[in-house]
Amino acid sequence: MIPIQRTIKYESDLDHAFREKIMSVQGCENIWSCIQCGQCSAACPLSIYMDYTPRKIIAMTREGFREEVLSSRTIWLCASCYACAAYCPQNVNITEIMYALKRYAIEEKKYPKNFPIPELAKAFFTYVKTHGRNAEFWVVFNVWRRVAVFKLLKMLPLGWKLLTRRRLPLRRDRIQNTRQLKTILSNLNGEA
Amino acid sequence: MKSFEPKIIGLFCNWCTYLAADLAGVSRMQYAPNLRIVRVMCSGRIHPEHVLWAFENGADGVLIGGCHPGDCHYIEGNFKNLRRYLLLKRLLKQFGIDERRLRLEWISASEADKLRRVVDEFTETLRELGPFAQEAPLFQAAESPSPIQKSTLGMKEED
Amino acid sequence: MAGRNGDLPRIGVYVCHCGTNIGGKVNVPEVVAFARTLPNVVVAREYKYMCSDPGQLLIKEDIQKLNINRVIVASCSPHLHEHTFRKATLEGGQNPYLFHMANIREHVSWVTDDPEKATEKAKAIIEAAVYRIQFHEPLESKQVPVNPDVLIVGGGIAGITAALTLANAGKKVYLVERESSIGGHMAKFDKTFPTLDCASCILTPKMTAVKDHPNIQLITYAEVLEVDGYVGNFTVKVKKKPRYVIEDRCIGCYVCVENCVYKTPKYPSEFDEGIGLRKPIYIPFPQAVPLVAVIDPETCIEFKSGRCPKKCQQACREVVGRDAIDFTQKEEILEIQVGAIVLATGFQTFDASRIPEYGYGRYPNVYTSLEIERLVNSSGPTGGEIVLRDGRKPRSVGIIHCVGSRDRNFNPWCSRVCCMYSLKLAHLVRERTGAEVYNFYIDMRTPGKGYEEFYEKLLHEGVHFIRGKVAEVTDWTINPEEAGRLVIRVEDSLIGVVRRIPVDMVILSVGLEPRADAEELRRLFNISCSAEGWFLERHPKLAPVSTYTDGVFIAGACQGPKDIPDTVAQAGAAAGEVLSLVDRGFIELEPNIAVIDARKCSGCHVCIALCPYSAISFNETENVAQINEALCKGCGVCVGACPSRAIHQQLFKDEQIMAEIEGLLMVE
Amino acid sequence: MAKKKVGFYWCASCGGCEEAVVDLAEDLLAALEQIEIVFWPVAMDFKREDVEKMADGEIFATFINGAVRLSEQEEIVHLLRRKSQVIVAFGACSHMGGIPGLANGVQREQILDYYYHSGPTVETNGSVEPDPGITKKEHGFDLPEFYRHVRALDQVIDVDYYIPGCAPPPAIVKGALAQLLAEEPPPPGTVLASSHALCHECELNETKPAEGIRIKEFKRPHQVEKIDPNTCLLVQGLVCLGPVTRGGCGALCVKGRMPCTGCFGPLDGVQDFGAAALSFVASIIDSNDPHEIERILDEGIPDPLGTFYLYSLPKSLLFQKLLGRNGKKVAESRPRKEKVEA
Amino acid sequence: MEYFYYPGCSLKGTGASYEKSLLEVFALLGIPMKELPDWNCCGATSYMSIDEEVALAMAARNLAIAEENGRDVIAPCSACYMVLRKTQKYMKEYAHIRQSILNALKKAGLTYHGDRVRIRHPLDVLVNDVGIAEIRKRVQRSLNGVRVFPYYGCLIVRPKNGFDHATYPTSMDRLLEALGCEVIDHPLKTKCCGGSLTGTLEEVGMRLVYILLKEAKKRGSHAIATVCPLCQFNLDAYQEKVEKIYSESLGIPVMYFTQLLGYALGAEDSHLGLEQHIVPVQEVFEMVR
Repeated sequence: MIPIQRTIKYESDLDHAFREKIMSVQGCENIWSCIQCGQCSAACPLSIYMDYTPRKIIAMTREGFREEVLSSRTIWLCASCYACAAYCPQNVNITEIMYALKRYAIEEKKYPKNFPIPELAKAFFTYVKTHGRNAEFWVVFNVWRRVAVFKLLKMLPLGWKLLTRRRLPLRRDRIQNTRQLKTILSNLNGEA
Repeated sequence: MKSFEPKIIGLFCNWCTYLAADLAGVSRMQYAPNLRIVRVMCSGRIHPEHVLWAFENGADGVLIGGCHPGDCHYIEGNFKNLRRYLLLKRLLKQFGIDERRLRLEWISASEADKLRRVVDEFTETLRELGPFAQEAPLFQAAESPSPIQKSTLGMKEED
Repeated sequence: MAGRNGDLPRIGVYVCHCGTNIGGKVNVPEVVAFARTLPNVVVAREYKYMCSDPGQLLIKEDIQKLNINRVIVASCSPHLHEHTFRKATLEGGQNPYLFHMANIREHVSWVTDDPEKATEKAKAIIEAAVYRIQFHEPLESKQVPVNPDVLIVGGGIAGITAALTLANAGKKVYLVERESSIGGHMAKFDKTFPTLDCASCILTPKMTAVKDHPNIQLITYAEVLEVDGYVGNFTVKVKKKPRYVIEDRCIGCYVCVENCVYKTPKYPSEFDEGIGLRKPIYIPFPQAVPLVAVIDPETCIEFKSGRCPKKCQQACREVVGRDAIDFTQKEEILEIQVGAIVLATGFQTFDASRIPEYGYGRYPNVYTSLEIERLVNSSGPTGGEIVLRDGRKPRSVGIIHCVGSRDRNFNPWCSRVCCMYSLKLAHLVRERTGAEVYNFYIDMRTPGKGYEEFYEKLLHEGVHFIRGKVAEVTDWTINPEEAGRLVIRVEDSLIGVVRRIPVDMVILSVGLEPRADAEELRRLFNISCSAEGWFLERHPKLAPVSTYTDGVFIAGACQGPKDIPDTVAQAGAAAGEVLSLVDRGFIELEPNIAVIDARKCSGCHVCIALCPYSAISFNETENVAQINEALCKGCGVCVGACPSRAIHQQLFKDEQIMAEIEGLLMVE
Repeated sequence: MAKKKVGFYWCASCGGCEEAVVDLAEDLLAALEQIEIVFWPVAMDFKREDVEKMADGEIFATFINGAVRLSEQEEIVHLLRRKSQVIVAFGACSHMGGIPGLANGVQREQILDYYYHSGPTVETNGSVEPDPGITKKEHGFDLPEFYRHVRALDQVIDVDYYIPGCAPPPAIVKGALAQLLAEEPPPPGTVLASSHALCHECELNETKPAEGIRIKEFKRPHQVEKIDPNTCLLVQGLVCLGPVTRGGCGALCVKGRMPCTGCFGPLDGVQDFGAAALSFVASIIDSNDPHEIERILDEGIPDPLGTFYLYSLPKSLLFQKLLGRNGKKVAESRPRKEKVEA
Repeated sequence: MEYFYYPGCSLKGTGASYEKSLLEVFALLGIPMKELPDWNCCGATSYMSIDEEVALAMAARNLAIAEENGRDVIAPCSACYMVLRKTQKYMKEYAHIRQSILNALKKAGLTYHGDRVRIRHPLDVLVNDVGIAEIRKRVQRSLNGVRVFPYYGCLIVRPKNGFDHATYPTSMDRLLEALGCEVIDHPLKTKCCGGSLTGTLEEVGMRLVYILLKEAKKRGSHAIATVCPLCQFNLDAYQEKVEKIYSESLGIPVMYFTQLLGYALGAEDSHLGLEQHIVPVQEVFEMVR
């Protein structure tokens, strides 16, 4: 049997404060200017994989479809190439809006589980915060160790090639003045 | 205490900046209410005395608005104003007055947005500078005329 | 203190609510109560609409019953209603210049958030007016005669319409056109929306009428160089470029063109938007007015090398017997005197190569809409046949709307005609080729008589309408269906899916924008442009064809994007304004001129070089400077420089300005 | 007819104005037939007590030169005001503040410091500074207060007439005396000199070009190799303030081929001499390029304050609120706050 | 003009040959450049998804260090380049960010004024400061006949108003032409290479890589020129995998523009890191040797 679903949206289902929240983020101010022309979606190299096109994400954000937006795959598929922002005729910085939505999704633990993209972001974040620099090997290692260990095996041949071409240093590079970096990061407003 | 609200006298040319102010109104742009506008036909009409008079009567800043170079309704009245303005600025500096209190802007009839920006910016600058009356040490009133001397004269104080 | 006429000032202050425009923000009763406390104020009143008849009557009655001799109206900008209230003051029996206007709408209620601050500011402005008006004195305005001749700049449909209207009313009209023929953009179109009238069928008779009209002097291939003077009496210098063909002798017979050493046309034709070719000597199009050949010195061999056999000249002389070709022709400067000017300089289309993603200039089968207009035109280079550059007929055609319009990266405005002309082109393409036609639009905008009906007609013709702004036109193809064609990538935003649509021809519906030289022209005629660069009208609703420069009017798309019906209507309006100006025969000048008090003048010469109109001269016998009232335009530059305070400007005396400043600063 | 009693007094001045009285030479003797000098500290031995003993208004006219900066000067001019029917401000210093008035361009503390401590010729042990707090009764005197500002005479007391000039030339003084003693003296507030600017009487005025004056470069006298004696100095680029300065001196300086510096002050109706001077000078600069204008000013007018307010700094509009202004002119420009009956 | 070189993490790892060739090219052109002392990660794009302020603060530390020494910074990695510029812009435009970060920097003994150093991409410096004409003069070995597919990737021209057009840049085209290359015009110049998706969502990432490689092949390219370590890595390291997935042989060398430039300027192969590529690149130069 074909499952039938009601898709009507009631005002009480929506979070009209959501758009204000997003608009208050730096870079996301222009949400109101969107004329829903869809050029962002057409310019996006990844929109064809998204559950909602970027244009729809803007419309939904504006109308308070908070749950749908934060749990969508769209925001995680965004590769941050800024094509949408470059094309947008209304100077809506869609990429920054995607970033803001990603942050909220993480904050509210709405992102898809075992989805490697947010995991990569988090692994990267943790590593760099302590070392000051990224070590590509270790970050990737940490992601897949958590998401799907078997993937690591599949990566071995490429890893070996890179290693032999001196393109995959295994050392855990770090900056000298980590204390300074730590002081900076612990004194930001957002940090405790 | 009420925070300091600077008073700005705008000496605006009839054909450009005054119209920009009209346009700002028509476009419902909101800007600092500190500006008070005097209309002159051309910025070239403005005499340094008008500026000094404004300061002397309590203005904290004077904004002269004229047409862009090359756009003057009277060919080059705005340049004549520019010459006086540049020399007057030097004079104010010698008086110990912050030269930012006198500002010349070319604002065309269509540049309502520029007018708004300039007025808001200027108001902000003047807020930082504080009241004109308190600024230059040269103009600080002290004991003069001194009350002691008057009493030794045995005279009634005159107003 | 006593005014000059010896009477004590008795001031009436009238504060306007302007509906809620002022009253909604400014506490009018409080302001009125305040005004009553000001020196010499005899009466202060408020009224809903001061500019209405009952509002004006208040003033007149107070003048008569209360002996009011100074009138202040606190309402809108003097640019709007100063005239109205001066007239009321006059009708009440006082000199109209004993009036002053306090602008508490544009400068207060409309721009101030906080009602309290708005009220304070309004008080200050009224106090300033009260201080100022004590120094007002009765003045006489002067009348100067108006030259009834008219200059029209631009020979498109706007200029043509205005010229014919004025000429039919018996006015002498000079029509200056930059190109070698009048007709403008409209002459290039095949059909006009929504009626699908043939453009040349309705335009050509008008062009001919211009040529034949005894009151119109047509000056083509010419540009305005200099404009001097003022409303009623302009002196205009016009540069007539050499066309190397003597206009009076040429009969437009094409013999010279046929005999040119170039056997076939080689250079892109400007009129055909480069779709067709022309020779170095050419007539832009068969219906050109004047129908006169022109030589392009950039491409003519004679001008490039000086070694052309000059067969054109020979043919003209020997075959036609006109000897109209003159390689030595020089540019000519004409000087004309007119009383009014109409600017109808039109628009230019957006340069599509500014959007590289659309491939214009890179892919040969991407066209601008104007190119397609020539392509579909039966008198165009293909005789109206719609073919690609390689001669193939397109099987599918994409029309992209809003190219360069509604885009803050280029022009933020809606160009207003593109939806309709895109529909027209869609219709013509579909009709003539049977191709699949895709319209890519952001929003369909078809307001206008019969326009929505036209849209509906197109829906029935099986044309695709895809709502989405195209991101790119590309030759990056991914399947056999696309191979060798152009692919349009767009989100079909009504469905929410990204589509790739292969087409053979892309039409870019380029928007309208101010001409590149609009800024130059604006300066020449001393008018203003809006922030976008369109000529600025005096009032968007009430004075759409006037400018802030008296005597200079605007018509057509130089003021903003417009279709043909609106352009023609505006041209008629401009002609009407001109008639009302020149038929009155005189204009009244503001008495804000500078006056020298000979008793105080020391003859120091400082003012003389400052006057931009050479209105000041030195009287050797009296040893004083003197002002020629007729030449003085009232800028006040000399007043600001006079070291002896011997010059004052009426209506803007130092006492008045300084009292106003003082008054503005009285309210805390 | 009884001789009219006349007094002379000097405040902050150089003494040149006293000299100007003596410069009347034999005319002074003629005048003495009509007047009797009852007070003239610089020339004759009168004491303050002598004046105090007089009845109010006993003196017909007192001529006061010099600006007011010391409490002592203020005391005496108030006293003289009471004792005199007419007060005449004599010379540029009492008229407008004069050269001493330039001191208002510097803070009082700086002046004291320079004179008593840091000046290059001062040898100091660090403690010498006049202190009005010290009263040396045993010597029978006390020190006057050194006010923060220099004031023109009419910023201290009401003044009836002004005799301009630094110093007033004999002809002006003579003419002024005659006018004062005439049956119908001029209206109070009159400046007893020409009502036209200097150019009006200047012999070089006719050398100005008919098309007006345009200046590309201002020069100071020492920068000009040779001043052309037959061409208007302003036209030659010298900052001659003749156009803005009241005439009456016969263009003496210009005759000596030095530009007018404005000692006769502004014409009637001009509120601020410096502003008016600045405005006309700036207006005739022949350039529309801000950088070029700046350069012209840099090179030609390095000290606008000193140039335009050489004699009138205390009377500048900017000092008016602080120091007071000529009462007559204030009344003229301010509308009266009177209620009229509706 | 002396510059600071901000390598970013990639040029010390997968982008090693970019670093080598870049340093070589600048040395050959005599442009002094030294590594920014104790630089740290720019904050990178993934960071923005977790905590933007932290990301900006990290970038700001680099800016502050550069400013201390008053030199402009050359950031060859497009992501670093974009993030550093974004940080400058945000610090200028948003008071709350500026205050927070300045305060944090201050606590760590650093200051930042904002307008003293500029962030430059080496392509910008080479094309606009050194100039195409100058480079043309310096060419020792022309790359005549080498058909190059210029690929800019996304971030070097994003967001708008950088040194080249945001969707259809041409700087590298002009530079490569000056070296004698035959430059292929194509519409994919700024199409995303997949970025980090190649490592996370393989099927999507590989498709994006394939699109670029396929188009380069279709247009007869001998090589792809890149300006970003991530683009180079994706197109080079995953080429074999893409060939497998789409059963199509590609074999297109993917080089840094600095390698082509270095070769033309006469650098030794070993100074350009040519051997570090997975798809061999030597044959490109064999064509012109």
